[in-house]
Amino acid sequence: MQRLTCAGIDVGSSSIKVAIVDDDGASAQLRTTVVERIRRRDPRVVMRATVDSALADVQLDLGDLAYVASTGDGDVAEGVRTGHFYGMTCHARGGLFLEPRARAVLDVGALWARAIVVDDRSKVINSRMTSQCAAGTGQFIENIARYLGVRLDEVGPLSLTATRPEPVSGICAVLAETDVINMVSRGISTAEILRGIHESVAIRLAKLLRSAKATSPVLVTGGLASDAGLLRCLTERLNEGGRETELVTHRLSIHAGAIGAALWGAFRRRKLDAQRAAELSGPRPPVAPSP
Amino acid sequence: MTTPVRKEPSMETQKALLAGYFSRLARAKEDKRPVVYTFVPGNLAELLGAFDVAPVYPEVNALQSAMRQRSSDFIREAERAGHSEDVCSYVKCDLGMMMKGNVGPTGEVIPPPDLLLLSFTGCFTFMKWFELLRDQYDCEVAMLHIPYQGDGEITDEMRRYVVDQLQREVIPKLEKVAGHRLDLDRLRERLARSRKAEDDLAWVFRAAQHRPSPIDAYFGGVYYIGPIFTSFRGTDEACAYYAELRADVEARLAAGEGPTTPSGTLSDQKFRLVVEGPPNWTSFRDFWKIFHDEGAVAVASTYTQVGGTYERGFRHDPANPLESLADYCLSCYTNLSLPARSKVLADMVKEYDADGFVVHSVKSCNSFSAGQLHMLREVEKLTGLPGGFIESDLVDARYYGHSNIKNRIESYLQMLAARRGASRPTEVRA
Amino acid sequence: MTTSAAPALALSDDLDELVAEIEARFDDLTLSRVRAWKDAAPGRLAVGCLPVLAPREVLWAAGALPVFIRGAGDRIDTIRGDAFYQSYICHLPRSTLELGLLGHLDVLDGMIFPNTCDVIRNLSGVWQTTFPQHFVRFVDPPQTGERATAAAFLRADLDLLYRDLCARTGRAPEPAALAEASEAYAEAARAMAALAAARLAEPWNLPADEVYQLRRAGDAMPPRDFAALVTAYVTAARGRGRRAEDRIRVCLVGAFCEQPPVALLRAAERAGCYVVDDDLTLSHESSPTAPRRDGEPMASIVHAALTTPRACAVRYDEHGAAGATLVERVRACRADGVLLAAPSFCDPALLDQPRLTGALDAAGIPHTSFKYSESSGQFQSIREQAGTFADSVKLWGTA
Amino acid sequence: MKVFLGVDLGSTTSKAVLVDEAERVVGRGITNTRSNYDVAVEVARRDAITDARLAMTLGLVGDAGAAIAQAFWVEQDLLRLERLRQTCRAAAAATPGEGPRLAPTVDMILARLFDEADTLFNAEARTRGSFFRDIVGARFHALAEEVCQRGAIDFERLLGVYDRAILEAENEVIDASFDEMFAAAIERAGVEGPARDAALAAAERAGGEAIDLAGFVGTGYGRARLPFPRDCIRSEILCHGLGAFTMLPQTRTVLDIGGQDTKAIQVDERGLVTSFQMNDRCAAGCGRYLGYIADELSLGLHELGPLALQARRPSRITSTCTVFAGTEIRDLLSVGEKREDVLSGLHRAIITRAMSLLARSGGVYDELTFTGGVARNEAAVAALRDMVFTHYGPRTVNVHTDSIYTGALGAALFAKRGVPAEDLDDAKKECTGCSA
Ligand SMILES: Nc1ncnc2c1ncn2[C@@H]1O[C@H](COP(=O)(O)OP(=O)(O)O)[C@@H](O)[C@H]1O
Ligand SMILES: Nc1ncnc2c1ncn2[C@@H]1O[C@H](COP(=O)(O)OP(=O)(O)O)[C@@H](O)[C@H]1O
Ligand code: SF4
Ligand code: SF4
Ligand code: SF4
Repeated sequence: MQRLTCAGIDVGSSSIKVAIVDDDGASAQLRTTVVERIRRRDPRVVMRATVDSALADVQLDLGDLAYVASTGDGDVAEGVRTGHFYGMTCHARGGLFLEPRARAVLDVGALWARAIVVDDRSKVINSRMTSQCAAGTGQFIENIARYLGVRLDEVGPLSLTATRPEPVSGICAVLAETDVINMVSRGISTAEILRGIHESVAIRLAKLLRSAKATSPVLVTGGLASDAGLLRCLTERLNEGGRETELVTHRLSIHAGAIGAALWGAFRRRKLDAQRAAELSGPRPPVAPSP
Repeated sequence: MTTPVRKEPSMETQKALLAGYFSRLARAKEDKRPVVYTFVPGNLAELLGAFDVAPVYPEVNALQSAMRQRSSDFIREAERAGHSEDVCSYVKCDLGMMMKGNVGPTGEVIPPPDLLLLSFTGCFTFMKWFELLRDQYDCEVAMLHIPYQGDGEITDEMRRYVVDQLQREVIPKLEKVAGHRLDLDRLRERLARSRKAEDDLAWVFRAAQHRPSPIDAYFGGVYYIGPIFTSFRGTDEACAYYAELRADVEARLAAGEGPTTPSGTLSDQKFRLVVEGPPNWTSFRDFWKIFHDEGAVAVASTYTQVGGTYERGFRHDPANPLESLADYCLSCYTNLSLPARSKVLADMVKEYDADGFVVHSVKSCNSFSAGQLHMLREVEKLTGLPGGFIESDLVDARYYGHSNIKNRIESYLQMLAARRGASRPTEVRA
Repeated sequence: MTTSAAPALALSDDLDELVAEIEARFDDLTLSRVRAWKDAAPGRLAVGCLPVLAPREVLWAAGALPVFIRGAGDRIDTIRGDAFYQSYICHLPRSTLELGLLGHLDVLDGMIFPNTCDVIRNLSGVWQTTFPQHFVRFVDPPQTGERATAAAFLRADLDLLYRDLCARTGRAPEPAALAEASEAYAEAARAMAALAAARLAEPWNLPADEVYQLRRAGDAMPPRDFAALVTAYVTAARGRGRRAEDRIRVCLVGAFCEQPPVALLRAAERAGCYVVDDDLTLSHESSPTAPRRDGEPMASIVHAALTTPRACAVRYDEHGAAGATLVERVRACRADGVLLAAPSFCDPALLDQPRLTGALDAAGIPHTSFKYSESSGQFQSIREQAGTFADSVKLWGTA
Repeated sequence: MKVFLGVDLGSTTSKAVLVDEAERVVGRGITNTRSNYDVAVEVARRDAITDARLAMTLGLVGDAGAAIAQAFWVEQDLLRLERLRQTCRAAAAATPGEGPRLAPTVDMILARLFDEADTLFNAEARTRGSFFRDIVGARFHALAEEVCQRGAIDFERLLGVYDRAILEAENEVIDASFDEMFAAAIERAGVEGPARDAALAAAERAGGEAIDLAGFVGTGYGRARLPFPRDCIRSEILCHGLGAFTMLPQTRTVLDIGGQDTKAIQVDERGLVTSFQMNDRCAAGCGRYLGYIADELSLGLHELGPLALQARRPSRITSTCTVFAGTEIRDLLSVGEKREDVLSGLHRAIITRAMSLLARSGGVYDELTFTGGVARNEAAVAALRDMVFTHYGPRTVNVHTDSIYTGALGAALFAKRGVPAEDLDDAKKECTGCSA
């Protein structure tokens, strides 16, 4: 089948991810991935810059792409995108692309966490999303890291060195800060505090997975997939009481959404082309998906 | 303030009764006794007794599981099966227990039902609960609709309606599973025994009018009501237990002693409280201790009225067996309208000369909780006393926040003390 | 008799004007139109009815306009109403009280509380003490199905209600008025059936938010006026000539005592769904031809109440058929899937969900479920969920 | 002078109030509770005593008093700034790899801060309720930004140094002699000649009178952790009720919005609490919410209110969660909503929650007194006035200039009225944090 080059743009609440793939219908190849934090800038501008930087990587122009699919807060990608797919659809697809054995995807981003149960065709079977409370997601960990003066990429490794986690009672992502500051003054090490925070987030995530009836193995995607400390706590939580759940992650986990979007873009492109071909002989098919 | 914990004869008896109940239940199939699941409020113990069927009370299983710290597992199991975090934890605890093999609180298996007797008294969730159970067990269901006293009274129509349902729906279905006809005389005998035990229980509750109160009508009260709210009503065992209980209380009263609590005898009673709402079962002792540590004793409670308003004067009447059962169902506390419930509370505050009242609101139970904040204000108006408000849950440990409840209770009692101090200037400090 | 007069409602046949009229009625939280109706003739009463089963024919026959109260959605800030309820109780009673405390329900002469659940049951007591000027009545329609005992009980209750209301409006409690009221509601129900059929055929012309607001407009309208409005809308909307989009067809199911905000319906449709069937405004959904029994109108009304046409979470599922009924409905409206929505903290609706999803699973019907509150202003997660659901049905087909 | 101490250990600020035997307020102290509770209490307590002594002294000074008072507090802050210089140096040195590059920059910034001391720590900052940390932090931030734009120093790194250093610098009780500081203050204020002599003499006379701490009571969010005996702890509800009632005797309803909790309290005509409701464990609707938003918008806390008051069409903020609200405002701003409109919406959102709590506690009676840190925010006060009027009709809404001290005042009054002397002796033996 013809090879299509497609891009996926995942507009998150803290960062924008762009992936470009080559897809020949039977298999796909990742050409490049780029991530850029928004940091209080205009997301549209960041989006455009991220797309341009990805295109520069592969030396292509926007016009060379067969389909540009947005996901997440897709409105930001208006003017660039061809169509839109929803977050969980994309994380499922991207997740399975990265780890074909996965039967559930846990996407933990800055504000939301989603547990997505998938089948081997990356179809979403069931899903659960956190509600209106940030006490179990990236922003929470980020805040705490800021108070502790720890860089994000140090958070995971530090937490892994902790021996006695310090329980965090204030579950609120904002108020936990007071607890944390108080712990600092009581001389508790940064590592132990972080471990305590990870424990409390892991409890919430484990609950989310349970309520979605997630099956093993679980692939973690989104920004927090690179937080080894959290992953360890979550693994322990999930395997409490002898339940065997394998938790896996991937170097490119944060890009799962963008990769998934790009892959679905290719799929849709083929479908539309087929319809267009049929159009010559048959009646008009329905219009493109409306995001 | 306290002396070491002492065990009284009635406590042992109560424990033995309960243990005996669960082991008899486990043998029900061998003994060829049909098993009937039903609920505590509006339970027809005498009628079931007259048929010699084995009753199962899912709420009792739930609370017993909670006191043994097993409810969290069960609730998690039910949530895993798709039940929402938001709904009544009694239901989830029971369903979870069923999913895990229906092993009861004593470790014995609870047999499946031959009949679900849905006496739909004072709680809408009961109905949903039995819909779920029926899907699982596929057995006969008898539905007894007890009209709510929404407009504040029991009308003749209501009573007639309930009696009609007993005659046309409940009794025929019981006859079918039991394989024999109802013996009205046996029912009457049982009702007469109920009445005797009810007299003793009501006396015990009324003893709290003394100072110091010889009983705790909330935390202690839930033990007292155990037998009479369940399968023992109408039995000789229950009569014996209540006579013994009364003797114990008489002895404490004579000695000027307060109630026995897990943290010792509470004779130095600084606050006399009336309590509205069910207790928390997962941290029952810790919960009790908060009150105990502040020298607070419950002199009356509404929870001890959910399975019969004996302290308020209701008695079974052997002369009119079916009408009496109907009145019993219609008059249970949670079947009362909100203004009527407020009045019960206010009356209790006055009759027991309480210093204040505390509303314990549980997340699970809409029947109790929806409107409790309004009741709080109403009772404040009726009594001129401020009320305290605390929240947790029945059997879901996640919703019991010890320090939060402690903080609120302490603040509330300090507030009572400050008010008292203001009228008696020398005692500013509680 | 005033109630049987031909509709006085002047209706445009222009869709935009009709929609504006519908929205204005939906937004009429102060019930100004009810007041106008009452003022138009002496002796008229208006009585608020909480969900779900209110004896509307009985009210109407007595000369009282039933006004369905379903909370205030996200249209007012709930401030004092919140004082009555803990965080773990659904939102509906709060905003209902808020409406009362703001004086928006002053035009009502009374309130009827049907036994819907413990929250509404207890709300009746709150109402009695908070609004002593209202005539407050609790009605407890038996959940036991149609038994002679149940019918006799309900009959006695409704007879009493009818007599009491007539005493207030000064009418004679005639059976003929009951028959006429039943006929008026049957007419409204026929119009509703036509509305449902039209939406089933062309959901792109009858968007969920409009259809919903139309039905809510009917919450405070005389039945024949409502029928006329529905009929006018259906005709106008069908002529809209929109093109069908690539969306999936869904049934929106829940208890729907507390209503989702309109924005939620929009979010769901924008996320790639057409809502072809829903049970949002349950009380309007009685069958178009109420079964008559031996020509005696009150007996018919009682019979209809005990054999409710539509299964819902707040009615006892006597035959254990809730799941099967839902599956049939989904098939009948050729829906691709089901969105199960329930108000947060609603015991009846939430306890039903596992039973319903079990049946859908067994029938191979895709579904997704979420909770909402009438006042929620954030639809991110609902959009995500409905969108993902639509995506997966689109990409993978129905099974 | 016999005095009674009330300490309110709040989640964000610790307040101390001293009253004399006539129940007059003679001293106030406040600090932020960012770090160590014990230190916070100790700092607040010392500040209150210093304040009392200063007031006593200045009462004898005459005209030059105001200038000396201002200079006095600047002197006090300078001591802490010196500590900060040391901790900053240490923190810079400890930064892996970058130490040598960071140290000169940090030194340079601190030197600038010393230069600006008189304007930084002026009276206005104090009355606005800004703390050392906030004042210095904001300025450090600004200076760091300046420096980083020019050079190759990493902004985040530089701030990291400050964040670590301030924690330590704040966590120390700085011991300074009143007399020395007073002398320095006279110097700084430029008071000379006879005025100078009079001031010195006053200090000597005032110094002669001992400040005798005759009782104390602690309260507040962190009261369980106060190093006080149980008898000397009162629920913050009671203290806020009594404090508000004492400041404004017509008070019947108290709304307190602090950093981590909101309380609605009803008091009777004797100042006794009749009912209360509390909200905690969630930052939505509390002072911390505003703090978070201020951070998000890179504004100072005190700038929020005035800005919000300029709004014409308040935005509708739907997020209940603080963190989500943070993103929501970013979204709203990015679609072109005005900053003041968004802020106004946020303030309304907070007050809406408070209104629910008030309703739950029994309503709003005349008069309503608004206390706690958020009462310093003009926009919050305006929103409250507005909503109280809408829902309850005309009601007087009070905000006392000392409202942040309400809880501590209540506690001091309880100390004065409640704890008999013999108990206090016992208490003193157990109590380490508070022996005067
Ligand atoms: N190395 C890391 N270690 C820990 N957390 C990280 C790391 N990198 C990113 N994160 C977290 O991931 C979140 C962003 O994840 P992402 O999936 O991009 O979210 P969104 O899509 O909502 O923007 C940030 O909140 C950040 O806290
Ligand atoms: N100058 C100010 N302007 C506006 N808001 C302020 C000011 N000072 C403090 N606040 C607000 O007050 C809150 C702290 O209130 P406070 O009553 O001291 O809390 P607590 O008693 O919990 O420590 C802060 O979170 C902040 O939002
Ligand atoms: S607890 Fe904290 S994180 Fe959760 S909703 Fe409240 S403010 Fe947000
Ligand atoms: S809602 Fe209340 S009465 Fe009903 S089952 Fe649950 S706990 Fe029992
Ligand atoms: S939404 Fe549910 S819980 Fe609330 S009143 Fe309606 S049926 Fe009852």
